[in-house]
Amino acid sequence: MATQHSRSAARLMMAPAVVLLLGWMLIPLTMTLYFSFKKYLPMRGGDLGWVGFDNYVRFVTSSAFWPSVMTTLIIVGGVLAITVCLGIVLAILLNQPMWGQGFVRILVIAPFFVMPTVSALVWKNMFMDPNYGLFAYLWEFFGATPVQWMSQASLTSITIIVSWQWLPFATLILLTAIQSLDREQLDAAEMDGAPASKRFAYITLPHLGRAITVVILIQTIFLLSIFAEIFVTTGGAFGTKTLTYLIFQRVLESQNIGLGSAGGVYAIILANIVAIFLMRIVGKNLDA
Amino acid sequence: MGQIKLNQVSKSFGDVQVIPPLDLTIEDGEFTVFVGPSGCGKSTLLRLIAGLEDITSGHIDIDGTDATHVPPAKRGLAMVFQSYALYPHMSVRKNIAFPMKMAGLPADEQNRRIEAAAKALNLTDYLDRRPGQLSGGQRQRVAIGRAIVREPSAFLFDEPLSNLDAALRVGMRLEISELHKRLATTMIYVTHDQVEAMTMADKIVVLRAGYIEQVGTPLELYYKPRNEFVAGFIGSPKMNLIKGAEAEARGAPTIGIRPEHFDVSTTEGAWEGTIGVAEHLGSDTFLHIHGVAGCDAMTVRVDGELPVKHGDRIFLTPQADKLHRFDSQGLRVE
Amino acid sequence: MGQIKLNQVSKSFGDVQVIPPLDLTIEDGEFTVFVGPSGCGKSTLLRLIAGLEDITSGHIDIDGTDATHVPPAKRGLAMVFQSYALYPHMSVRKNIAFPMKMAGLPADEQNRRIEAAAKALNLTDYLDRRPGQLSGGQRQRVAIGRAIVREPSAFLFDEPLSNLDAALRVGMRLEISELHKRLATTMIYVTHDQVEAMTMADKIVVLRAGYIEQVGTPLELYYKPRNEFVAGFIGSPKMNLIKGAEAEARGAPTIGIRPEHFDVSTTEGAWEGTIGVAEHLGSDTFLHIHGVAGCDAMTVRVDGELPVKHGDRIFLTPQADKLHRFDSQGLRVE
Amino acid sequence: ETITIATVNNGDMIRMQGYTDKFTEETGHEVEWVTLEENVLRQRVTTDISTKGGSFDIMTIGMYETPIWGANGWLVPLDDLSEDYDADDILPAMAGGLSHEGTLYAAPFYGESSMIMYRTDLMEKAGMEMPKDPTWEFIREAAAAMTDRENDINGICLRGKAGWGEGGALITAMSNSFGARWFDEDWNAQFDTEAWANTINFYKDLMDESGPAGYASNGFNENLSMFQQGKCGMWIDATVAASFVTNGEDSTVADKVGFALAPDTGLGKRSNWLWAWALAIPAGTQKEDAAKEFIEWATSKDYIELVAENEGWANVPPGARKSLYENPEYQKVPFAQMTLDSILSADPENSTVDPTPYVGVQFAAIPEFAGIATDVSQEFSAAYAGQQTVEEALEKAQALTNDAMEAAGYR
Amino acid sequence: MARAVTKQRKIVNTAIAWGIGFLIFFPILWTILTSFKTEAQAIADPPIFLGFDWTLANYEAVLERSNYGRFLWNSIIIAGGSTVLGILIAVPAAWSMAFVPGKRTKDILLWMLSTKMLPAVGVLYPIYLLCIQFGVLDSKIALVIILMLINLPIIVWMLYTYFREIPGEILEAARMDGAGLREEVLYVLTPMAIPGIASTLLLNFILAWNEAFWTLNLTAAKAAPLTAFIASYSSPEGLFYAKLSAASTMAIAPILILGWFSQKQLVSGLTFGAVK
Ligand SMILES: Nc1ncnc2c1ncn2[C@@H]1O[C@H](COP(=O)(O)OP(=O)(O)OP(=O)(O)O)[C@@H](O)[C@H]1O
Ligand SMILES: Nc1ncnc2c1ncn2[C@@H]1O[C@H](COP(=O)(O)OP(=O)(O)OP(=O)(O)O)[C@@H](O)[C@H]1O
Ligand SMILES: [Mg+2]
Ligand SMILES: [Mg+2]
Repeated sequence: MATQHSRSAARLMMAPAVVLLLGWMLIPLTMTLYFSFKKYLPMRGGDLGWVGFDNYVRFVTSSAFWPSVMTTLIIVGGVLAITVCLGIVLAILLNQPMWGQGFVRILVIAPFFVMPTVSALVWKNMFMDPNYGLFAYLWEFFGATPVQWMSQASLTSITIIVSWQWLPFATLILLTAIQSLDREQLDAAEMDGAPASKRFAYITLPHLGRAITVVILIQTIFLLSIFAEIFVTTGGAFGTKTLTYLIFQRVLESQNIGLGSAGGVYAIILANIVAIFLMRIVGKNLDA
Repeated sequence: MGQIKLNQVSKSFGDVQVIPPLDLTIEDGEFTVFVGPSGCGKSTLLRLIAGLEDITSGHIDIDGTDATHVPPAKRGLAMVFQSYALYPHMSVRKNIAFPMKMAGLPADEQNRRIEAAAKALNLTDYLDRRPGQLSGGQRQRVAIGRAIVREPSAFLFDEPLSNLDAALRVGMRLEISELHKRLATTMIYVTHDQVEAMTMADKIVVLRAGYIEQVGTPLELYYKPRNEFVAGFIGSPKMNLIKGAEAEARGAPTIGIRPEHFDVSTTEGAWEGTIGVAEHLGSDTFLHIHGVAGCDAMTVRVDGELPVKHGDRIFLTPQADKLHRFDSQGLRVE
Repeated sequence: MGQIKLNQVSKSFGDVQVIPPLDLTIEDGEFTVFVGPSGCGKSTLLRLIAGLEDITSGHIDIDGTDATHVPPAKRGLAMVFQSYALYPHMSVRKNIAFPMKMAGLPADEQNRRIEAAAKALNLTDYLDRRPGQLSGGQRQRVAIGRAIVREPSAFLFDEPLSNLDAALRVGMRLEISELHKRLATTMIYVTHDQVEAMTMADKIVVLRAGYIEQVGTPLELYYKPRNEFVAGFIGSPKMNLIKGAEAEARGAPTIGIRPEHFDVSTTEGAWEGTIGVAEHLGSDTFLHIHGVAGCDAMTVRVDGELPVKHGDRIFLTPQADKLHRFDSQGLRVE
Repeated sequence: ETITIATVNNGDMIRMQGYTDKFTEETGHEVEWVTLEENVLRQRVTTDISTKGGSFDIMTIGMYETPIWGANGWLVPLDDLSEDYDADDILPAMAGGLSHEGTLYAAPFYGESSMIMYRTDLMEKAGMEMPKDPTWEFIREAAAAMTDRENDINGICLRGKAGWGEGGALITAMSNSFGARWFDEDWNAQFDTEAWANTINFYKDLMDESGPAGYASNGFNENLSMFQQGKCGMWIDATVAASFVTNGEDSTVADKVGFALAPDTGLGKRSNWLWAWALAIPAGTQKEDAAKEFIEWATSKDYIELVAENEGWANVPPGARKSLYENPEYQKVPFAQMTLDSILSADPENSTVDPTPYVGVQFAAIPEFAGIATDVSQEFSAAYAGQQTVEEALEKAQALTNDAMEAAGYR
Repeated sequence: MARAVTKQRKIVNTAIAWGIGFLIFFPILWTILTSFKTEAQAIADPPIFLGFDWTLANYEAVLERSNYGRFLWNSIIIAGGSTVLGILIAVPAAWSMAFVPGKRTKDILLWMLSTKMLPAVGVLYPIYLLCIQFGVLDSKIALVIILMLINLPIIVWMLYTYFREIPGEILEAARMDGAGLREEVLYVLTPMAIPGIASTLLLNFILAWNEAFWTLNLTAAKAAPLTAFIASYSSPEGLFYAKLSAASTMAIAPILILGWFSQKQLVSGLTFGAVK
């Protein structure tokens, strides 16, 4: 499959995608880099000259920086943990013989179609509101004091909301993976004397390894940049300020483009550290 | 120890009865082969014995005790699957150790058995590889190794060689035969390849659509097939079946004659035909002959080289004592 | 028309030379089989001829004109792939029509050829099915049909039968042979199954690691293998190779004797051994014999049934005129 | 011509959209509405105007943005409005807050201050009487007295939600009455002062005693709903809320609401803010004339009458025009006078006890304020929710404010 | 399917699965239910599940207030356009990667994916300026292009994983049969990859439909899709749960219905090469 002819054709056919993405990456990135070395305050006249690394220093030394990195990692990690674990459980459940499997799948897949803004609004107002939310009624019904989700369990709340949105994705990929497990392997393990729990631990789970890495990779890419959920629910208060959100505040609320751009560069670096780390794993998995 | 007895065992999937009630006894130490066309229920029968499927009615005795409701792992049987069903993420060593680990055997005993199995199966150098890094034949041996270490009272094989290429298949066939000779354990072996059945079996069970057509030693089936189905199924190339006048002349509505039971001449004989394709293997010559009355395409096998070619005329004389006669129901007539 | 000539053709993948420079001429109308163990470069060679890979050096002439840089579609060759490579989303008719559509043939001509090919290949009833709804053998026939309608100057087959089961393989082998007889078009056929090579070829090219070991007719290779490799590769079961005193006594460091060239006796003979596994096929008996000096495992084939079994002592006498002699480099000595 | 208007999604604006056809009928100009939630709107219009994006012909902005943008020359001056329009009729407090150096840059659609809304029945039950101008001490006592946890009644509901326009506005206005200020004359942050500590501590104590659960994330909307459902004894918030709580359709307590001026501590400043949602025209728009026509129409006396005619006087956009409060019909509205009094008592130029370098009551009209105040109010909210102590919150607020001011080059 | 599953077991499975499915779906169901309540019933204590006065008033209010049809149409154009454009660009690229892999292929693929990590807020300003420069602010074309670029890596990756499952021999067969590159892609590859392409289309349509940052920030009146529609309901004066629910329902209904109808394709294709 590799004649000279087809190789040059391949290069040609790849060109549009590569050039476009290169442009999409380089042009804004260059502009962001450019701004990041400037004192750029649109509210006060715009470009106020070069400032070297001032913005970078200011951004990391700000008291909000490290907490925001932590918050980002906690949310990403939390959502990944929840979606992968529950995803596995759900995938196994859905793989059991039952009536109306298709219908259940329709129910389970639904959150994936909901706009992040809408789901954040719905959860925040109709479920997690300490006065009118359904959870408050539920807690009161059982005689407990309603949890003030958005203020006292803010990170948990956001993690729950985001997990709800991404659970279908994880479940579906894991379900497809489970269904691809060679039936004979399970039979063999059963013959070998492994009870159901051990069949899961020794056969099913390792089989899912690849799917789990892919779920983690794709979700991480999306989770690193969650924004709407925070914007709508807490507006960054109560320790829910992620790096993305911090940049948003610098750029749009403080109108400090230089500082925000420096933050953007940090975010890109963080994202790429995570990405390289993940892609190592997936990259390896891709050929395997 | 490893006598297996099926009493009126039947199996239905939903409304479809795949195995009608059936009796079968497999003696201890016997090498039994289930053979039959695809979809006839061989695998199902094997899985019923293994306990991987529930039987719909009847009961299964293993070594004289009722095992119908015993879970697979407790039946003392080991199974080798068509796809090998190796655990892809475990090394060969771990694969082989798995059943022992599940049984909670002490580590040194595990190692002892692994080493022994690896030695017997020529796997010692590959113990630390993953199945993905092995060739087909090696994988097959790992699967057998995994079965051996459990020291089961019987082995079940489901078409274990069908994923291997011709040369390897011959080699592995021998290895399994030798294993049987050495272990003298009951083995049940499923295949649809009649050569495997003939060469390996002590006893062949020919199945068709869930029914047992004939049970017997390979040579019994070769010499005395109970019906046309068995006659056609056992022996390669297939037995030639001749109907019509030539058959009537020999005392039956249908007569059968195996390709190797002809006297061939370029000058004279009972029947005359034209050579379609002549296959010269050196050791044998296979002739595919058209134009013989009562049989569209007659296959003839001649030992050694016969210098004939496409389009030549040829004369055949069936060896009278090797003729098989079948009645109009296809049943053997003596 | 369909003479193909390779002049000093070589192929490297990166730094690895898979095919060292090689000359080969395939005559018009010839049925040439490339045979050799897995990975020896058979497919690569075929793909070089097809134009699916660029050759690293040398040039290829087709019908006397240099085709080295001609794209695959323009070489006038048709190829049948191991996986059939049918277009799953097209009906059989569309599959067969595809090359003609690409060539821009008028619709009625297309239909004429499709009907003809379908009739020749027994596909008429399946023209509107999708490949997914066909059996393996039928798919194979569609692939051949797709090749035929192009009326190519040569057909290339890459292990076309390896995905079929034993019985079907025999049938399709015959069909392809008959096709060749009928069309008399050049065919190049890749296989690693020596039976296919022997039965189908006009000329066999035996490859090892990209080198041509021997070119000749099947019987030439059977009777006069040029070296031990060819001797071992051609013929089934494999030729027995004997080294040591017994060989020296017969005038060479190594002697070869095919399984079918023994006189076997239970009482007396040149060599004595113990039967390991005895395979009783009815038509033949294969004996795997241990303990013969100079050869660990000797395979012997006896016509018909020989009532011996595992553990019996047996005596063998090689037929002197059927002996092959090899020097210490493994080359044939006359 | 078709003009594009970015606007906030509150009730009065939505109502105005309903009358768009009337405008089109009168002038022949079509109107495209971009209605956004307040935070999104602010982000959207700010980006657009600072990059000269030109997506909008009219923007709905507040008292905070107008002077800053006007100073930058980003807005079209509204100094040539027609005679009929009667620009002098605009309440001086409003006109002042929407001008830069005496030039009006945005026309107020409605204006508001804040005041106390309280439940007369609960006040009576508690045996107390609300003065016209209570002190915070009184409020605290009254709140404690009205609180009835059994029946889900909280003595007082106040904003605690993070965001400079939410809880930030309340606490800043409140701090004014406690003698606090954001910056001293040299732009040094003042969160290390006792006045701020008093403010926050008082707020937190008050709310912990008598406020609703989860007040740290309550904003205007949440409090409004609770008050309407009778869950609040008192509520200090925007004067426009008065029309909602007295509207029998949505409010269960419509006939039991009294009003009073926002409290003080006797230092001379009350804790009421001043705000207006106003319409402004970004400089550079191609449709300046049509835009002006619209603004004149929407903020005119006629529009007020149009609404009054169709929806009743209680629902007209309040707080923008003097003439409205002189209208005898409007004077019948129960909260009219109190609203006017509240507006009149707020002075953006001079909002704090100690002098400041900035203008604005509940904000400082400098570009950096929004960003800083959002961060600061988040720290406060975290303290309300008990995630950190008041001292910690103030310390952080102090640090981050000075930090940002330094970054912006004030210090 | 190992042993025949007992009826009880199946009943238990079904009950648990339906229960969990219901729980997961509940927030959406609750939103839909609430959209038919009056505002007072929406926040009633205790909550009312079904026994309320069903009303369409909220929908009427929402429809009266904003031009839903236009938002919907914009959403369809933007999501559809960006997806289709993305596929058109991605198919050739994925073809190259899957069938003419080079040493760099994997790196290029992962690099493409890494462009997705660019934090949108960090580059809002540059992009906004660019849009002004090209005069495409508040135009569908800008969003089509930007969303296409955002999703392109995912599209390429998905297609790549499907294409890799297509045996190269079939394309070679086409080549032998005289098909040029164009015919090969058009007549053989694309039809064979239809399920994969459909699934890619769907997934990216959903992602584009739900994208809320760029669609909100780069539009005003003309090009605003449903994400902007919902942004005008998120917190008006007062807690209008019922109206919010109605608006939410209207914003998600089209994609939800589309998703349900096509979930088979979506699910069967959603593997990202995670399953072999
Ligand atoms: N789980 C199942 N549900 C329904 N029908 C089944 C099931 N398993 C097998 N069958 C049917 O039972 C019959 C026998 O199947 P079985 O697998 O035993 O055949 P086989 O003889 O092993 O064939 P092969 O040689 O192809 O492996 C077939 O008709 C098959 O379709
Ligand atoms: N695209 C490729 N890149 C690198 N090496 C290759 C490539 N294709 C084939 N090879 C190598 O070239 C050698 C010959 O391969 P080829 O496929 O021709 O063998 P073959 O004789 O057809 O084997 P088989 O019988 O298994 O099909 C092998 O060692 C193989 O690994
Ligand atoms: Mg089977
Ligand atoms: Mg090959």
